[in-house]
Amino acid sequence: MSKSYRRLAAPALSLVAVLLTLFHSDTALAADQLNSGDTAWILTATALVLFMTLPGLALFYGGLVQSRNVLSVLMHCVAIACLMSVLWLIVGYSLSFTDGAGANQLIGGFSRLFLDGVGTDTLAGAIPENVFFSFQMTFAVITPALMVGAYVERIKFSAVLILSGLWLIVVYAPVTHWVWGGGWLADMGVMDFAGGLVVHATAGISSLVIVRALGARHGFPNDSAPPHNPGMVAMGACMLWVGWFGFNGGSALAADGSAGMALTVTHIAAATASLVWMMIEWKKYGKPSLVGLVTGTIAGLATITPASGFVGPLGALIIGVAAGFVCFKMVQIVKQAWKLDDSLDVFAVHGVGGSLGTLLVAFLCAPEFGGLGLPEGKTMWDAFGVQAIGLAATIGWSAVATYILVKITAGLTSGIRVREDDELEGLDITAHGETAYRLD
Amino acid sequence: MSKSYRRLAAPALSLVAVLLTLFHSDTALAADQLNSGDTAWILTATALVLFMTLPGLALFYGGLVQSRNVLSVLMHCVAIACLMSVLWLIVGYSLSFTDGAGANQLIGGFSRLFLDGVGTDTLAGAIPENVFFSFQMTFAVITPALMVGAYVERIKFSAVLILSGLWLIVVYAPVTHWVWGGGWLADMGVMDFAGGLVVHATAGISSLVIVRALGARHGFPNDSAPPHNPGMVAMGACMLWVGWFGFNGGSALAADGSAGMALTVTHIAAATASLVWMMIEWKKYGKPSLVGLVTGTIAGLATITPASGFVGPLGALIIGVAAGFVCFKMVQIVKQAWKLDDSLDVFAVHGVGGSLGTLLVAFLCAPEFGGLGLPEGKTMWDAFGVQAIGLAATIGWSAVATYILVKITAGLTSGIRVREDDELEGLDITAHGETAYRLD
Amino acid sequence: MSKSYRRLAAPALSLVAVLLTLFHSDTALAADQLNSGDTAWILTATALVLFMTLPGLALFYGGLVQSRNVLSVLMHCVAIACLMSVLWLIVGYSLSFTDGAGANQLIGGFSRLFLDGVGTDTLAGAIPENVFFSFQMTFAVITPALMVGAYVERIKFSAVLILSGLWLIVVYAPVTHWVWGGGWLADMGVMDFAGGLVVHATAGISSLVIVRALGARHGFPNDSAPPHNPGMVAMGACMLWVGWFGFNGGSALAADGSAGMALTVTHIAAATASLVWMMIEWKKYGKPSLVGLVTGTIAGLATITPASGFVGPLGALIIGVAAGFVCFKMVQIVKQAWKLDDSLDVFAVHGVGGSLGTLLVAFLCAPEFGGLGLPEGKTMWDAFGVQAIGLAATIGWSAVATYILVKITAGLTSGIRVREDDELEGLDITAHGETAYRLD
Amino acid sequence: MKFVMAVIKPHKLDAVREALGATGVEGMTVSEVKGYGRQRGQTEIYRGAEYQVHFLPKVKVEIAVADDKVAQVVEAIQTSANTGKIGDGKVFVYNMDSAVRIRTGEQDNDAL
Amino acid sequence: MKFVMAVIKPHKLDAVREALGATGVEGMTVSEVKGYGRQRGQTEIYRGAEYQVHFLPKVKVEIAVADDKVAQVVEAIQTSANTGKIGDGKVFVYNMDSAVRIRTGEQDNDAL
Amino acid sequence: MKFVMAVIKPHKLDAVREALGATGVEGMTVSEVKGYGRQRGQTEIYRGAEYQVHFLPKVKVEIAVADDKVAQVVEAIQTSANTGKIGDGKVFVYNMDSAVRIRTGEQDNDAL
Ligand SMILES: Nc1ncnc2c1ncn2[C@@H]1O[C@H](COP(=O)(O)OP(=O)(O)O)[C@@H](O)[C@H]1O
Ligand SMILES: Nc1ncnc2c1ncn2[C@@H]1O[C@H](COP(=O)(O)OP(=O)(O)O)[C@@H](O)[C@H]1O
Ligand SMILES: Nc1ncnc2c1ncn2[C@@H]1O[C@H](COP(=O)(O)OP(=O)(O)O)[C@@H](O)[C@H]1O
Repeated sequence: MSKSYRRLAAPALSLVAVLLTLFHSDTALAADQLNSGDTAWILTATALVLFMTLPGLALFYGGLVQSRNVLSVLMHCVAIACLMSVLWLIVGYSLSFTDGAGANQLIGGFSRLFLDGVGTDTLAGAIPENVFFSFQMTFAVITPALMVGAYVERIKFSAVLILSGLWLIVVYAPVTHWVWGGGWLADMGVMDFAGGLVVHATAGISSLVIVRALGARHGFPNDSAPPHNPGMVAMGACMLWVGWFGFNGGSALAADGSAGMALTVTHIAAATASLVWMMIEWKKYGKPSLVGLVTGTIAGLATITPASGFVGPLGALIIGVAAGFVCFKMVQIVKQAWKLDDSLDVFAVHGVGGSLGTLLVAFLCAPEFGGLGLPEGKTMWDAFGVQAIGLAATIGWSAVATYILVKITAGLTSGIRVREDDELEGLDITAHGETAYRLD
Repeated sequence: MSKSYRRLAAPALSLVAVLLTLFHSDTALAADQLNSGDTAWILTATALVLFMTLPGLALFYGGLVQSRNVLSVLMHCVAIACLMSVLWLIVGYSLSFTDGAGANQLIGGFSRLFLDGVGTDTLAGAIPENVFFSFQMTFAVITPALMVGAYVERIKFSAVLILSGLWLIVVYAPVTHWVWGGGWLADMGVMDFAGGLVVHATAGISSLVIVRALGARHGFPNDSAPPHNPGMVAMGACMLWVGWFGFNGGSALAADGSAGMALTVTHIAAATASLVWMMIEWKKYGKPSLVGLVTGTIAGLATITPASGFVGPLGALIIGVAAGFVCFKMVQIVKQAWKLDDSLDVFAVHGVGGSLGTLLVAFLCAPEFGGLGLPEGKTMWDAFGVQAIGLAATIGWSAVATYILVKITAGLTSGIRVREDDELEGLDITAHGETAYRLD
Repeated sequence: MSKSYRRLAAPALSLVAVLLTLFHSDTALAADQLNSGDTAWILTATALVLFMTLPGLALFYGGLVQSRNVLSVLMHCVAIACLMSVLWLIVGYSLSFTDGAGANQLIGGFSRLFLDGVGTDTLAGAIPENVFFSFQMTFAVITPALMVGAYVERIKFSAVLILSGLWLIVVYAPVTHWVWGGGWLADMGVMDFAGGLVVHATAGISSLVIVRALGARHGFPNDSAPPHNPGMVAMGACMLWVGWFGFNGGSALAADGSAGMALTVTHIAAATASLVWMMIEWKKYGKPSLVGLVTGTIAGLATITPASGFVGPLGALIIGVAAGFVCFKMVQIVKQAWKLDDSLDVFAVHGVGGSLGTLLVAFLCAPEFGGLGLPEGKTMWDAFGVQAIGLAATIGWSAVATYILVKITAGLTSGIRVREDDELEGLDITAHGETAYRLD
Repeated sequence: MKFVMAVIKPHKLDAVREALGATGVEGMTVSEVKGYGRQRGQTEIYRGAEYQVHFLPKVKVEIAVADDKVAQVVEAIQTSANTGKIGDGKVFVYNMDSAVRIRTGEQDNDAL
Repeated sequence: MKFVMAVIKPHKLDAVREALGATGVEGMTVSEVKGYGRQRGQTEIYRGAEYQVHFLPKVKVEIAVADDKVAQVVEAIQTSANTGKIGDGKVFVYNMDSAVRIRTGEQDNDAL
Repeated sequence: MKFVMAVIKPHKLDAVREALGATGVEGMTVSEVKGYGRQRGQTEIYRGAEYQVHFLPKVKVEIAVADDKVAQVVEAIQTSANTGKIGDGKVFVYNMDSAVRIRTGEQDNDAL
């Protein structure tokens, strides 16, 4: 492991660092020796998180749109996965996780472009750095892919690629650096175990900005079409759930009780939020729906994400309940009060969920709520202050930067929206020349 | 790890204990130290077993019903997964795996309600207790979900939830305690590596009881509708197969040759039973079907489950052949002779398979059959006696308790069956307000 | 671990041996002690590779055919998986990986029939031999399954079973022994990390031979039907991608930086080739398609396979670009110039990809290209020579042997092709008596 | 010859087929359709948004019959498809000029 | 009574339904069909192979109407389904002998 | 004008389309249907239970033609869809009152 990286490691992986020192003292980290068990788990977690996007998220989103756009949604997700991976190798990882020297509070440096200097024996803590790189890459893949849900059924494919690519570098990499890469939020001790800020808040708020610029789908809100394939939605949600074990459990960067607790609380929050969403629908509409149930699942998962390494089972139950109620409400507010066609509710589920969890963790990590405890000398309100600052900064930067990136993209693609004809005929055939179902 | 738990551990995890002492002496268990490799594997196995239910089993069952009920089946599986998880946290785990003091032969105690007292550094053997908890939770999720196959296409959703919840506590938790949690069957040395009794026999026999109370679907048996989507069935079966590596392989609670052998025999039994089922169909009906092939897979998997840590490859071949023949026959007997609409053959495949494996392991674990051997001084017939007692007790308790629980559920839901109109129109729209396929 | 096996291990697992000594010296291999972390990863990798076939490949292929043949394709894949597993246990593993005594340059021996002599404590390096057996079994499953893509929509099911079974023993086992089992190519130091020769070249060239004997589908090439379900294709491709982490990453047989690098370069090559394929289509046809994008993915994955343990990220980018261009071109040549109905492009994607990677690795493994280096004293051109010999031998043997096996199979099944009527009506109903979609 | 076209509830198809069989009808052609009528469509709610689904699933049955059988056929359909609830469907009858059996070339009544 | 059958572009269905509603039509039956006409089918390219897809997705609307309403109905369809682009579809009108409402047994115009 | 409706075997659609093209027919509308006739349905066996599937997949082709072309069109279908095996299907012909091309408003024979 290069010296610059090691120097960075302690503050950089803030959450990890905290955890490691607090709960992880039983594994030999100090010596910077490879732990094959930890490595095995993070290799697995990498596969699990990739599985979340491919095909989990793709199916989850694909089932929610109309049948004439399902392939375009899958295409968005897969193409984003490919492009983000390559960009992550070229520059994203380096900007996120290396020392940015003078600018280090804000952004990393260029020492790891193309994974330069990383051999098979370069370590990042107790795991190979290439494993850490790949694990983080899967996060960089899913975050822009989450935003697909905001702009489906009407955006140009070229705009998807350009906007996502720019966004990775201008929004995702800096925020990652702030929180996990040794930047200013890490220095303040912000808690974000697996990406409430880095992943869900950035994607959620950016989605709203994109939707405002893009406009609503034809027929919104009165004549929108219902999901074309709720079973596909549920299948995707199940895969997201399973993959999330790697997302949150893997963020411990070790195969130990900390990973186990992250996995446990993740599961409990997901289960609880699902049940809450189901009960709300049952009470309010008379029938609990499958799409509602699994939307609750995703809300629970997004909300527990920042908190997953800090809270206990009781905290997970509370977060699950909060996620169910708050996200359910927000879905309606965005569509009905704000009249924004955030088509698959990226903001209401991911943005709001991730933000909620980011704030709640300040309290729920306290032992009083069964949490794993705050660093010595810190009160809940101290922690809450830091979390709020982190959230405000993340939202602010994501919104402003995305606004500008959308303008740039619109310039490059002569407008990010497809022609109305093409929208009506469907993007599958007009943008990709394909037909989804020939079942006869 | 709390003292009470540790005291319990040896007899409790009977199979594990046996195995560990017999075959596992090379890893440092005695010292109760975290093994990160073992932990990595059980974290992974937890994800794999969750994947079996979500979406594996859901798709397997969903494809077998009519298109107007497919969402209701997915809904059953997902909602059960959520509810069982929460109940497992609240009370199920504690009842199953803690010391029940005076009642310990029959049921565990309350010391682990809400995972009380389990921190990130609490161990269960060489893995964190929270990992053990989560791994076992995925078993508690899939077992009631298996029973979905018995009552699809005609049951009230509220009845599904209530019945499953009660069943977890009244049937699953006690039997788990008897066999794996230090209860009377563990004391007798019953062999059930991964749940032939605990999972498959309980679910299988309970299914029959539910079916008798619920009645057959409209049109059964002459006008039943064929599976609406055999490809979905096969996809689900494949996921079950892959996930079963975690189910059986994970039940070794270690990443070692015992896990490896469990995985190997699991795979061989599944492959063999599939081929047998295929050949029977080919011979009997002239055509081997995909649904038949993968039903054979599941039969093989269920049958090897109790035996997977005790037999060798030869035993797996024998079990595979037996599973194929016996379960095939039972499918016909249940439907044609008994005229019971156990709609997706839960009893014939899981109940019979799990029971068969439970009995066969008494012989096949002997070195003569390539097995890993019985404890010293025990003969095959000794072992068989214990297995038979275990099976009888499991069946007896499951049947009686389920009978009563169905009555209670019927009382609470004013009858567990939907109105005939709703059955004919389909549960997707009538119970959940959704339509599965809008492909045009 | 038995002595004969250990003697074999060094030359046998040539690539592994090389890697282990070069990069893996930090884990205690010498002592032949179980490493639970490595074991955890290979157990996981085994599940991942099985997942590639079941259901990954099955869905990938199933979506590409017409709806009246989709079940037959799933049936082929599942039944092959079952049959190969049993044959692997009986004889395939032994022929591939044991010492063949006098014939050892060409083929292994019989000492491991039915896994004879392998207990739970028998090791293969740092992992249990049963884990190594199972991991390799999943390779033996997917390789004949790859060939399904060549003969879909017109072959007899009985011919599929017989041909695949014979092929495993006559083609796959020997080539595996040559390359990974201590045979003559291993002795020459051929580089094939995860199966460019063993898996992709053998399957690719054999596919062409089968297609020539079988003939084209009715209507080829002018009236072929487009893929019936591109979304299913993409879902399968995503699963293949995720599973490939186990395929290539697991081939390190350890959870370390070598596995991490294999996973990393695998991912980068896949992403790059996908983007290249997409851009070619976009330029050439005006629209980038989902089926094209994910075909690029598979091309990238197949091409990096032999190289994955030897090259660095830069090499992966180069391989990705080469895979995209070359495989795209070959798809057209096979169909348009050679007029061969290799229906799902097994040769052009797997055969050509695997061969390309096998040759490129000779150069790209050099440190100049960011690779991990050649053994001391070897030049790129030395290496290239060996790779070329390995490729020629593999192609030659696969072609000749498959040619003969097809003849034998045709004799046994009175012709391997179904009646034209049955082809037109579709194999789902005529061969398996099933209907794929009843969605109303 | 007449051509009878009926729109019925999907789960009544089996009953109609059997009733027609009883009248001696040996052939029919069936398709999935969506119906709009007095029976209002359903409202589906996904994630809090209401979707008005105007069309309901129905099945269309088409039967070519000899003139003398029309009354009987219509009667059979009407009886067997009846549930007494709104949305039961309609039976329409047209005149048909000619019919051919593709396999044999038989014409008109012989072709049915 | 007449029977009107129209083949239209799928995304025009809502417009047609509303236009028909305005003329007082209370029922119709709709199905997915594939159309072949002057509007040539599309070419789809998969893995470099071109597939000529001859048929395009269309929607068929069937409406039984009383004689005096036919002109109005045809007019409504023609106006609402019109995009001015090739492939807009056709309206066909036939004579219908009789109609029955299955639920009530009402006949002919009463049954529509 | 006449309206020709044919029920054929699915894999004969391409042949019929080409044969019709040769007669100068420029448009048609096609849909998936399920047929019941002398060709008995198939039995599918799942897990040992037999399912009697009464209906077989067929394709319905609808063509509006000018009167003078009817014979030719029927002939073309009958020849091209013929396999000589049971289940080949039927051709039905009705009278049509009028036709309109939605795009242009052209009427009757001009609309076909
Ligand atoms: N005028 C019509 N033309 C064609 N089809 C009609 C017409 N009116 C009704 N239908 C069909 O009949 C079905 C049932 O009609 P509806 O008015 O809902 O109930 P009912 O059959 O009880 O009168 C509709 O869904 C539609 O498919
Ligand atoms: N002669 C015909 N008989 C039946 N349907 C027809 C006929 N001609 C056209 N159609 C239907 O009308 C649709 C539109 O016709 P087309 O010639 O493509 O364009 P336009 O409607 O602008 O004339 C076709 O796709 C087909 O479904
Ligand atoms: N009286 C009928 N009315 C409508 N469709 C019919 C009728 N008789 C047959 N058909 C259609 O024609 C198809 C073929 O008829 P069938 O009796 O099976 O064989 P064949 O065409 O050789 O006489 C049937 O599947 C059905 O779709």
